[in-house]
Amino acid sequence: MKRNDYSRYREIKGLLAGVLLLFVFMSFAAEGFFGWYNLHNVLKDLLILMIVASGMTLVILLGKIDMSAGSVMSLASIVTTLLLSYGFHIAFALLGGLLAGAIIGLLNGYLVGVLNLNHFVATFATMSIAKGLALVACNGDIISSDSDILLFIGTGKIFGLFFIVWFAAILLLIMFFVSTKTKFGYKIYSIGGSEQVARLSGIKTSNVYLVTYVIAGILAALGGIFMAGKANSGNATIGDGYEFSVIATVLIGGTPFEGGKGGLLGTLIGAIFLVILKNGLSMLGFTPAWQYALIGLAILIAIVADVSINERRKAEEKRRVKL
Amino acid sequence: MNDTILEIRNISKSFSGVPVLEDINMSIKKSEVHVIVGENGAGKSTLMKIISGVYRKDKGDLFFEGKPVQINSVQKALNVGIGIIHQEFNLLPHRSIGQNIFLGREPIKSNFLKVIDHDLICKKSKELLDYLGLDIDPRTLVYNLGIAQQQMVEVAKALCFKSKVLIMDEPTATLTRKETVKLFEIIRKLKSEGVSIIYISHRLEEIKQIADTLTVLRDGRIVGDLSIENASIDQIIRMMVGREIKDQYKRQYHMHGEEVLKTENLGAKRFSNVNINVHRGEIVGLSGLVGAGRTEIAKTIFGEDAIEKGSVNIYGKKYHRMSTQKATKLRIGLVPEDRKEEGAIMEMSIRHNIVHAVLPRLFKSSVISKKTELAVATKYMEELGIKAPSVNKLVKLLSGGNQQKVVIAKWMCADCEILIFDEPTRGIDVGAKAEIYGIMSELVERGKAILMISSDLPELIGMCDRIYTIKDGMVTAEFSRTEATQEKILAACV
Amino acid sequence: MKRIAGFALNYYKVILLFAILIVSSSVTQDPVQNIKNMIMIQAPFVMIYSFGMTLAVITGGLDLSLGSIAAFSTCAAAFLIIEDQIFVGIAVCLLIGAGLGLLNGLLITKAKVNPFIATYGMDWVIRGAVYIMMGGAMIYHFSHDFKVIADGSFLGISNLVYIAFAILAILMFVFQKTVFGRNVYSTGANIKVSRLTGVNTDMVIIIVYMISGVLASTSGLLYVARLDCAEAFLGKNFGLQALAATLIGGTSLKGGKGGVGNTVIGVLIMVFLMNCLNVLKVSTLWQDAVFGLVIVVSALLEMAKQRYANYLQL
Amino acid sequence: MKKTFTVFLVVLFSISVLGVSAAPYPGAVGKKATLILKDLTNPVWIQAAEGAKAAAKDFGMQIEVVAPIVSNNNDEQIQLVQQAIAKRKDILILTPADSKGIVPAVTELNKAKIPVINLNTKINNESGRANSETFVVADNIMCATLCATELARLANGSGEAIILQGPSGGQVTIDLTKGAEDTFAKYPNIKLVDKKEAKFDRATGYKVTQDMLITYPNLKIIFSCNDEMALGAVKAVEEVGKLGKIFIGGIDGNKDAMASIKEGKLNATVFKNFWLQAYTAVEAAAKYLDGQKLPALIPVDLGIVIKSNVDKYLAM
Repeated sequence: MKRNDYSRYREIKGLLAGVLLLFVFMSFAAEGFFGWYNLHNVLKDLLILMIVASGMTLVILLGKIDMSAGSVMSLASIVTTLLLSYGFHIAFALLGGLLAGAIIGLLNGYLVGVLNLNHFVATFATMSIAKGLALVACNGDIISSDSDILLFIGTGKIFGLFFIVWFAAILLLIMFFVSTKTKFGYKIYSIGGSEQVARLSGIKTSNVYLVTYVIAGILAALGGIFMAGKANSGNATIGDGYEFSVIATVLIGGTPFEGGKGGLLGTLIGAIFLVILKNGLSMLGFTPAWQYALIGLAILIAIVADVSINERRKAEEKRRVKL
Repeated sequence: MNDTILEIRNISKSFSGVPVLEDINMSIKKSEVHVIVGENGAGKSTLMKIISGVYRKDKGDLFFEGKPVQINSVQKALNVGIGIIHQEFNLLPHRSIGQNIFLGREPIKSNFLKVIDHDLICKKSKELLDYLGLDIDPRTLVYNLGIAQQQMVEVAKALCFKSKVLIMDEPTATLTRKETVKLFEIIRKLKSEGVSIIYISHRLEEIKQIADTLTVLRDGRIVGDLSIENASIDQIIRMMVGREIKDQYKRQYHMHGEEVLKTENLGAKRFSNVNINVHRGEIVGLSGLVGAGRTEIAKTIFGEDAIEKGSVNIYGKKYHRMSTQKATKLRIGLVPEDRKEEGAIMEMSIRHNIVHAVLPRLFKSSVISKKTELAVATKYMEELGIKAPSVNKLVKLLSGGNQQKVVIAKWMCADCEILIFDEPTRGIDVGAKAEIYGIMSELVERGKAILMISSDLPELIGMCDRIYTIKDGMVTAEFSRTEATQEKILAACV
Repeated sequence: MKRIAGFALNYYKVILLFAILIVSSSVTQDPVQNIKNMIMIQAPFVMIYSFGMTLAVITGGLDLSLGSIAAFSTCAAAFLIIEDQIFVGIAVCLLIGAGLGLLNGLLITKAKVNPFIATYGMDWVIRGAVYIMMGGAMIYHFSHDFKVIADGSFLGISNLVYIAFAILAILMFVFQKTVFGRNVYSTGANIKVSRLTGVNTDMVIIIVYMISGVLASTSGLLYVARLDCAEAFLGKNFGLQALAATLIGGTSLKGGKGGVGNTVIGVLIMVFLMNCLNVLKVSTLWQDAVFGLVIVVSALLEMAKQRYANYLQL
Repeated sequence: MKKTFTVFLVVLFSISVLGVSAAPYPGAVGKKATLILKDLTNPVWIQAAEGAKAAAKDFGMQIEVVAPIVSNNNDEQIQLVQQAIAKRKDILILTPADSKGIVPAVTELNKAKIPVINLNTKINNESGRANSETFVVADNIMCATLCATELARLANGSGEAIILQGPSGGQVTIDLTKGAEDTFAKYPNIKLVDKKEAKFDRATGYKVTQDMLITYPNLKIIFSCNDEMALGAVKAVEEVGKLGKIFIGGIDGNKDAMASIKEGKLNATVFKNFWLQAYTAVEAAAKYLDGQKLPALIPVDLGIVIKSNVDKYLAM
């Protein structure tokens, strides 16, 4: 048990150091960065990113990808606010939003897991489909909501902490638990390690794909609902390009495209890295043009450093194997 | 008392209209080791996959302990009591030993959330590993294990099912002799505990040691059941191939020519101070346990791994740095261990693979002439007797032996002077093996130099002029053809 | 019946293309001009940068930085072209394209970064750089000599068509008929085998990304010449469009298969389809959804075709 | 050593005091403001940033101009608002990318007692939770009305019209479309036949216009939601030789568009004078900080640019 945890810690050690360094740097360099108000808000944005990224992590652990995450966010925000504007109860509206995510997830899972379509192609297509459905549903307009509950979901506080913080903390704990301690989580790691091996061990792979994509869809929808809550309105463009940030987060967190190793802990640190970087650069007063260049550069440096550290460790480990 | 545990009746199976198994009848008795032999493509693995629920049969019935059973999934087979160790490794490198052993049927603590009982996994895995005489922490990642240890994990995985019938598909292919002996001990132990074992192997010399009964498959049919006492190896081979193979290793030894390959104090990641040399017209063997550094030496000479110390001398010229491009330019060829991943491009045609290495030399202007290409590919396909309807067939559709011949054809086509063969006959049937030995002999007669790595000692002794033994990344001894015996080589390897 | 199904599967893209064309032609009053627009002007642009994506996909990667490469190289070159140094400008543009492609290639081969993340990161860096460089300015009103590259026509056919087809011919030749092209395919199919056969796979990949960069800047340059304006946000949707065209064309993301020829059909399907939706007066809001459906359907048909081919072979 | 430094400080201080006395709004001097824009990569918004900086210099204020990385992204704008609160700015000038979605962020500003100057796009205050001190108007609906009216006049109040839109679902697109639709509705003989997304960029505007010219051979009016798409449309129309028969209008008033008007290709654009908008907004902020009362609306001159007056605008 201990040994496993230790090795997991080793894998993210470098990144963790980087995150701490970044945090300390920003605290001193960026005016207003180190303060409860800002950090609390950063935490909120971090957790929204993390909710979507935790679904993506599971998918990438399977060795697949979900390009539709951003569009699903937009779709969920539109469906929820649209249902509200039709006078549905908030519970139904939220359920509707989540359902929309689940349906796109199911479609992804079906195309990838059952029909065996290439996962990139399939989810690339559903990305367009979900975005299109969102646009058609809202007729290209922004849907405002006058629901205080939706607003509370996005901005409300309980005991001085945002609702999102409580919610995401519980959700992420569950996700962490499910992915590392339960049979389902083991199945994901197994299939990511080798689909054939998993199948020969009696795991029904298509079911796991279906369920994982549905979970990813629901989590993306949740992210979209929180975004809608923050703005108290639905917008078909809120998730545009978000999937790229999410995928970058997962990769920076040390879960490789091949799947089978890594996990949520790494993703969390990857998310902290990205969010602090974005917030810090913006607080430092860099213009968007410079932020573009610096964020891209930071992603590349993080990944290159990670690759080279891993390569070196791999070589070391090989040398340690008893001959 | 009826002591038949598994009975197979009239099983047939065909893939896309091509029959692979026809009317197989077989019965496995309680606590016996039932060996199945046959050439590659004879249908052994297919039969095993049907029994273990990977494939579905077209026709026929299975009886387990006298009762008819329907096995239509892996899970079902496991529940019935049939376990299998597949030919290819079925382990997840980034998971621990325990997680691998219990893969797909982890014990759970609570039913609702299906929480895995990690401590139980550890405890039970430890017991299994102890039973197998392995002193490793079950929390170790498989990634960190050697090949032999991985094989043992496979065995442990099959054991923990409490299977009544255990299928082993070529379990010793990657094991060294010492480990094989250990495996046999375990098999005997299992047998004494009432487990039946279906054992598939290419290594005929092993069979005598453990088999109780023997079934020979050829072209999807059973050609004979033998009891092991009155079967000779020659007889078995005859039944497998359908013809007599006399003297597999036909070498003629000539005086050899100049020295073309020499390493001077060569050192890299997993070996150091290696000094070996190869002359024209000579086959030099490298023997050693799996993981001793043999493959790494070959890959370093070929430029795939970096040279850390010393040098490689080719045709008398010293090289401190090597790359695969440089090596191919110097007419060195490597027939790697892993045919599917490193030898040939499975998704491309025979033609593309054969001309792959010679392209830049064949088409100096860099423009490919299809006519020339076809002619060259066809020539080598015929010369090596690659059995395929056309040169445009994809390599993945060929049998293992023919795939290996495509890899060799690639280097012959590139007119290599120095060839490195890494386990050239692994997983290849007897007939094709003999053909590959023939090709190698012919190559050295034409004045090429061959460095050969093999775990199959009779093969090494039969083919080589000289043999180096490697242990822990060091050369421990050198034997000439006349000195080499299995005992001496083993002693130097272990 | 089976034969018809087989034929339909083999040529479904062409059939689809004609079906779209017939539908769109039947509703417009000027089908000839419509087809002329699509083939002579709209398709060539998309084709050129989609070729770049296709080549990257053949090596088993992809290039998400196409759009920003196009923007950066053309904006840099525009400073020269506006001063009437047309040839120097064009040369600089293509060189920058090649240079940025080289960076992509180095990241992928030497730093061993996954192509997705390497080109995605580069996309951010380059886009940022071009925003900084332009600082909100645009460069417009180029000389006639420059604009004629994309505006002019010869024998009634737009120069764009000649350029696109010249590029197509060169790429087809290089990738089908030369040793380099063969090595690209074999590297994409199995990089390890290729390296162990003496192919300098790193070099192959680097060169492919350089070609991809050059193609991106070429299409950027043509856009600038046609629309008479160089600006920092050129090509924001190049990457996704090119990827879609490549996938619809049937080049597999696994690498080693497909080719620029397939992408021509992919681009035509995409352009024709969008045009068809426009002339059918379908609301723009539906375009994304229809687009996604077409990708799914073409991928499914591609799979059916593969299975059918396997069935025939066995 | 220490002494010289003190002297230096004193001198410095007196200079700054002198500077202050020259300032028109003494209460605003040294105050910290943030201007949140929709975008800082597009030329027009960069003009706005310059206008704001010029005003800040004139009034002795410190200003920080920020914008989302992904242009027009509401969520990032909310984050920028929160950052401004974290930095304890004295006043915030806000150009919302999403008039409804920004409401919760403005509520937060109200709670933090940071005054808000609303610029360019009106914050939707139907709920009464998003109060701003004033609205510096250069409203998009007004722009669209101006431009569409001019196009209708050129077309003699009849004919088929289309609208080229920015990315679907964006606030700017929604407002401009609304303005144009309402205007055209006033002319019974003008028929709005289609609305098409052309992503705010020239290449797409060009391509979409080509398709539209085929689909609607009798097209008379093209209203474009920005100049870039309008210039793409000009190119497409020019190629089929219909310049002068089809009337094209854009919004923004960038230099290239004005040049095109001067050449007689583009028919109209609305000069939004982003520089002045931002300058006015910062001035309003200065006045507010100086304790002056602000009117609810501060209009900024929007100019319709047509061939007859283009020289005047080009000279600016």
